[in-house]
Amino acid sequence: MDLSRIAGEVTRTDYLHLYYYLRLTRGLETRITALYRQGRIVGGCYTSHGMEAVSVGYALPLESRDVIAPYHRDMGAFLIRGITPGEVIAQYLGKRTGPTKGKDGNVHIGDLKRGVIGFVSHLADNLPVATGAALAFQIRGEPRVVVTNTGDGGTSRGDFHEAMNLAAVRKLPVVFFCNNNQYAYSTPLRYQMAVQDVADRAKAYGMPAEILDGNDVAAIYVAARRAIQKARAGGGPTFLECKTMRMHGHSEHDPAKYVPQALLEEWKIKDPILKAEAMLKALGYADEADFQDIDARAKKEIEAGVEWAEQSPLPEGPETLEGVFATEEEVA
Amino acid sequence: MDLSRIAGEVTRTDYLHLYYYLRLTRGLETRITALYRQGRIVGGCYTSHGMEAVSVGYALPLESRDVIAPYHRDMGAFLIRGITPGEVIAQYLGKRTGPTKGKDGNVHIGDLKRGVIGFVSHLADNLPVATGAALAFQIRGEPRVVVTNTGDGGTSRGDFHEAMNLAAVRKLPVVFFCNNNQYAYSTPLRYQMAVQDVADRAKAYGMPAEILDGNDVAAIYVAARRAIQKARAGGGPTFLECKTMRMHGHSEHDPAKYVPQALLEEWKIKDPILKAEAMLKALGYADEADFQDIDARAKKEIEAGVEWAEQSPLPEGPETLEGVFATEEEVA
Amino acid sequence: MMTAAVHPTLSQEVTYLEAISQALDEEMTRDERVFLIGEDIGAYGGAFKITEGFLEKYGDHRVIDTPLAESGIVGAAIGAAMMGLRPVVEMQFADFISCAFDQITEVAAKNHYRWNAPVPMVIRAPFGGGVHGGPFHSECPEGWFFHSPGLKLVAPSTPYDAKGLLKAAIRDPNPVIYFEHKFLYRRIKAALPSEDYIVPIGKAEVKRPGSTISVVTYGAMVHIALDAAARLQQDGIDLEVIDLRTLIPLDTETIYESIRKTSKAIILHEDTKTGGIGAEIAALLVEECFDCLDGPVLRVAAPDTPVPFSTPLEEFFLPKISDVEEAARKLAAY
Amino acid sequence: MMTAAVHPTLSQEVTYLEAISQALDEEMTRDERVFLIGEDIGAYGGAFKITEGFLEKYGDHRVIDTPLAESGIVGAAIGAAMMGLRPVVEMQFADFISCAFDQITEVAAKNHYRWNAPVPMVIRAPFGGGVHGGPFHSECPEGWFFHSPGLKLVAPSTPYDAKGLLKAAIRDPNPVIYFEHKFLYRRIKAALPSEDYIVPIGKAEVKRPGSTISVVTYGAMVHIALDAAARLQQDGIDLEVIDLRTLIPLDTETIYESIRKTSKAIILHEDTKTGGIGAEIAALLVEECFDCLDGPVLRVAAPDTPVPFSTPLEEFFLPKISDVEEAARKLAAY
Ligand SMILES: Cc1ncc(C[n+]2csc(CCOP(=O)(O)OP(=O)(O)O)c2C)c(N)n1
Ligand SMILES: Cc1ncc(C[n+]2csc(CCOP(=O)(O)OP(=O)(O)O)c2C)c(N)n1
Ligand SMILES: [Mg+2]
Ligand SMILES: [Mg+2]
Repeated sequence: MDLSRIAGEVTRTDYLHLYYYLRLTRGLETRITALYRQGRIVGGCYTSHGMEAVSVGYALPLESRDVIAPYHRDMGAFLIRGITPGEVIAQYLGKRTGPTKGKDGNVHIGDLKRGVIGFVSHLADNLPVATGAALAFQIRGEPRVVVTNTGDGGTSRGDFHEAMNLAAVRKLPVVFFCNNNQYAYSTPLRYQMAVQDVADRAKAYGMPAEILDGNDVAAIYVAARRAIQKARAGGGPTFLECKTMRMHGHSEHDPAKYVPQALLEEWKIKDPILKAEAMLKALGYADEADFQDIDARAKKEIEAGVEWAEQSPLPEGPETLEGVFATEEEVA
Repeated sequence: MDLSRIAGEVTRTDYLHLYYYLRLTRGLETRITALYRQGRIVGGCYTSHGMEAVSVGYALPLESRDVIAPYHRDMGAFLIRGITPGEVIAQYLGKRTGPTKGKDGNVHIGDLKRGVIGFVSHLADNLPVATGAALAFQIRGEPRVVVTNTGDGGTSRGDFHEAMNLAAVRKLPVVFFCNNNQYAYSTPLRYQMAVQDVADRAKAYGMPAEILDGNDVAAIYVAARRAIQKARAGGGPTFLECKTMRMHGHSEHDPAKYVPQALLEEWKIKDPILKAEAMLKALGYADEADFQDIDARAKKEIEAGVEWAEQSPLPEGPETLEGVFATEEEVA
Repeated sequence: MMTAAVHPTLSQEVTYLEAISQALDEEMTRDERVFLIGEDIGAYGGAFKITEGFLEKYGDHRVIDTPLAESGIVGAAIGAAMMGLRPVVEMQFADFISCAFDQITEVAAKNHYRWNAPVPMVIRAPFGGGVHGGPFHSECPEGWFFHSPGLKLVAPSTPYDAKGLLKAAIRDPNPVIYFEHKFLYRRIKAALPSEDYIVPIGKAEVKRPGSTISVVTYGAMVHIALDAAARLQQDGIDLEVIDLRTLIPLDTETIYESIRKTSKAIILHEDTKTGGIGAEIAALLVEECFDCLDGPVLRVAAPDTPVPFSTPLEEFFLPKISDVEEAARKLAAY
Repeated sequence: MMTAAVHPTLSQEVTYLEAISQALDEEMTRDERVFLIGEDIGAYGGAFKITEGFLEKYGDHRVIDTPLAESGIVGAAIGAAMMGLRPVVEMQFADFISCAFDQITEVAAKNHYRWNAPVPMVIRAPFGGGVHGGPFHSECPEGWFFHSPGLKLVAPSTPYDAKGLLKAAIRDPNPVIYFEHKFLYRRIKAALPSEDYIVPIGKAEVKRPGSTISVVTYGAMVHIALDAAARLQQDGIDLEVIDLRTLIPLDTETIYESIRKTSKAIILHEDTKTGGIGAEIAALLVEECFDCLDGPVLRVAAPDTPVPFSTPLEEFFLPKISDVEEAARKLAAY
């Protein structure tokens, strides 16, 4: 997006918010990766390195009663919805203070109170669920919106199709994001689909689609805001493809040798944080000192979180047996 | 398709073949419906009344080693593949002489020797299976093709999506037909999808698509032949939407009151048999007397089949236990 | 063959199918969070006409005709349930539930355990054979879900239970699969209470007290067991017939109590034998009531095959009165 | 904890994981109908690197990297199998098999019964816990398929069986789900015969003869049982450990023979308890061997919950040596 359009569309406050969450996300995931390398993380480790703009961009325009159904590279969205860095680390460490109390791990964070639908590993499974949340809003006539996200790979699953179709047929208030980071684990896009743009998939549903620079947080923010507003106003769903690049392995154990080095180099300079900084400077919204301040603030929050999480208790064995069923009180 | 194009593309012999199978299909299904009304059929009864051109048109261009994965309104294709009217009736009556020996019924006809993949009720389930058969041909470098068919409703299922995508990505030798008869059971197309043409769905896969007059058997035949040739030559899959109308209920027990009478009237005059007759006459390929001859021949075959099927034995109870597993010999 | 148990009542007789419609209707009136979603349930009223007239009465925001996509439908119901609604999904036939298996077992069943999100929804699954449906319109899929922690399963055998259990299921804070037996739809009738009632989830019922052998069963087979009991009575074999009604959570107390009395058990189900619910009940009995067992626990169930189509095959496949009789005589003589 | 049974051999030691690779490699060389299909199995060699180097060796017509779509993959394998090929599907994790459930149970399992079409295919399903995988990377889905007539199920516990059973599965004319336990991949080693061999489907193995109690188990739990046996020996409790190896068709003869000898049985599995395979075995024992049972049949299995993520929870969840010991002591004292 060019400078003048951004200036008109994104206020300084909003852009600084976006920037803050980019840094917080980057910082937190870097910290998690470090913990992982130290062997202190339980299980695997999935990050959004280089793709932070996508979920930061889509989550910020949401209102508090809106809902997200994120996928596994949406750390920014968690943070914006109010999941704290400490909770995220606690989740990664299997602590009882994590949002899932140790029952589930890493990015499988869900919390209805904060409007976060918990991620299911089975990719695309949460897309029909997202349409269902939107259906509830439509049935009750509430001006609430759901935003969901999927990887490029996830769009190959049948549940993607069934969700997109239902959303389009019933004009549901849901916005479908796609983080097209060009790979699904080791599988490059050309083995995943025979179209150039994932956005082409929306044509099968008569759903409007847009292709965005997935590393331009302001562009994503603006497009998300527009699509959310449209959905809120009863205008139906939108599909937004964010073209970006997965800069780390599929998970942190994966050296991703199958990704050409040149591709990584090419995308390294398109880094969303660098891009945001250049923009912020060009707009006169902020300078280096601000960036350092913000980063310091983010780091402090992260370190406090790490400390809190590490001191948090683990669950105890018998808690395994709790919570298979919900109680009357919970749904009263 | 206009007259001069047809004359160039469809020989008299071929057209008479097509016509013969239209009549045979119509005659057979009319007979089955009559048996159903007499309470002599076991279970439900699904017909292709008014849509016979689709499966007759797609099946005739196939070679003997090609394979079809039909759906539940493809009686014409069964007949062209060599399933006899007697076998079809036997299948409907649950006789041991039916292709499934009474294990399954009505249109769940399958026979690997005649290149017919048995229909599975779960709609669209056989689309991935069709791509797999095509994959086998591709792997072995055999010049064989698979043709499969689905209803408009079936295209909403995830398996449709997964099959279309795999076929397109690997350029498999498979042709996807869609019998768009405007309804899925009681559900009109507009509740099924937010696009006007089912063919739009192919865009999600980068798959070429065509829209055909589903009641013009010659047009279907020509388009099928072309798509099959293309697939055989390694040119990949095609999606062919046939616009037609379901002239009976979903199954014979369904009065289909949800279909506007005017729509039925409109399509009644587009009947594929009437259309073929008009064309055959206009082309100078045949006259009324020929039609009557052909119909008489079809009727005779059908009556012989009914007789044979009725005299055929039912399976015996303990046969229930046979055939859960295949033996070594069967796959040697 | 079928005679429904008589319950104290004021209303006129309704079929099992009408009882289901009534439950839906009353719950939709009682609680505006309840809505219906499925294929052909609107203008058409559903393949079995259970929701006939509902679209007119409740409008297309509460009676939602969907595209043909079971996974998408169940997923949508899950999402709506988490947002506070009470979806009731109709599978056109229980057989097609396999298309939604992933959503049911991985999402609906595990959401509360994993992240405390209640999923109060009901999936109505018209199941069972005896209707010439063949392999794909006769299945008993309950065995799969019986082995999926997080789900509740119910399977009524009478109009009374059909209504009361469906209401209980709709009011339950968890995902419940409601197995309604197609064979019973129009074959049994009963007069029902005119006031609101539920049949609590988790409670079996002794349908017929007896002293010789306990027959533990559910669904259409309850009637087979009762018929077998009637036949055996003259020979002094006095069957106690337990209708489970709820499959998960299982009312083990009622089962154990019966076996403590009779010391002998037959488990009867229409579902295939290996790995069926009967296996679990037999295992529980030998685990928990070993000392009071006075003979093997016998299972009468369908053989391990798909449901065949042709009449003689389907008759052979389905458990019959004579199968129960035979097992009972064998066990009585033990 | 893990020591593999030693088999007569000439080759150097290989892990369970390498044994699987070897089986695939040898079968692909032996029979050109065999091909591999799945996600990330080509250039990447699969999530667990089992097919590393296969793409280079066999080419992209026999090592097929697919889009992310389990139902489509299994469906394609079914189609290819019916056309005479021998597909081996890799599920990236067994957990994702739920996405292909419909294709497996409705199409693959029923095709031969319904219309005589053999579906000779293998689905490799890396299953089981103990790897900090949480609810969606630790599942034991075998219970569902155990109740789906038309499928064969195998679950090797050693490198020897891993190789031999995979070869047998590939050569079998039916759909076979091959449950390979992720926890064992790199934790156990054994030297294998250098010549071609198979482990026949349908044959259990007595892994340790004993006289006090029979422990019937499979997969990673075989090692737990053996370790428990070692511990109990000093107390005079002599466990006989039976490794089922094949779950369907079940080798009931070997099980019954053992119980006829010991009169007491424990069934041990990592899968959740209710409706698990242990239920069927217990039911069979009480049905077929009632007279030789000298105590209840006990089941040691995971509780009826999803697999929890956090270490203390997962440890609590998984059946342990001490659980087997406890059950054995209880039963021995019976
Ligand atoms: C149904 C399913 N199949 C397989 C997997 C294993 N898996 C986890 S992530 C992944 C790749 C995802 O690619 P994409 O959707 O593009 O998301 P990305 O990780 O690239 O952001 C795979 C195959 C899964 N989680 N779910
Ligand atoms: C997965 C699945 N869900 C539901 C059904 C029940 N059903 C049978 S046919 C049908 C409508 C099919 O419509 P369409 O695909 O358009 O085919 P048509 O019958 O119109 O030719 C439905 C819903 C089914 N067979 N399979
Ligand atoms: Mg990706
Ligand atoms: Mg249709």
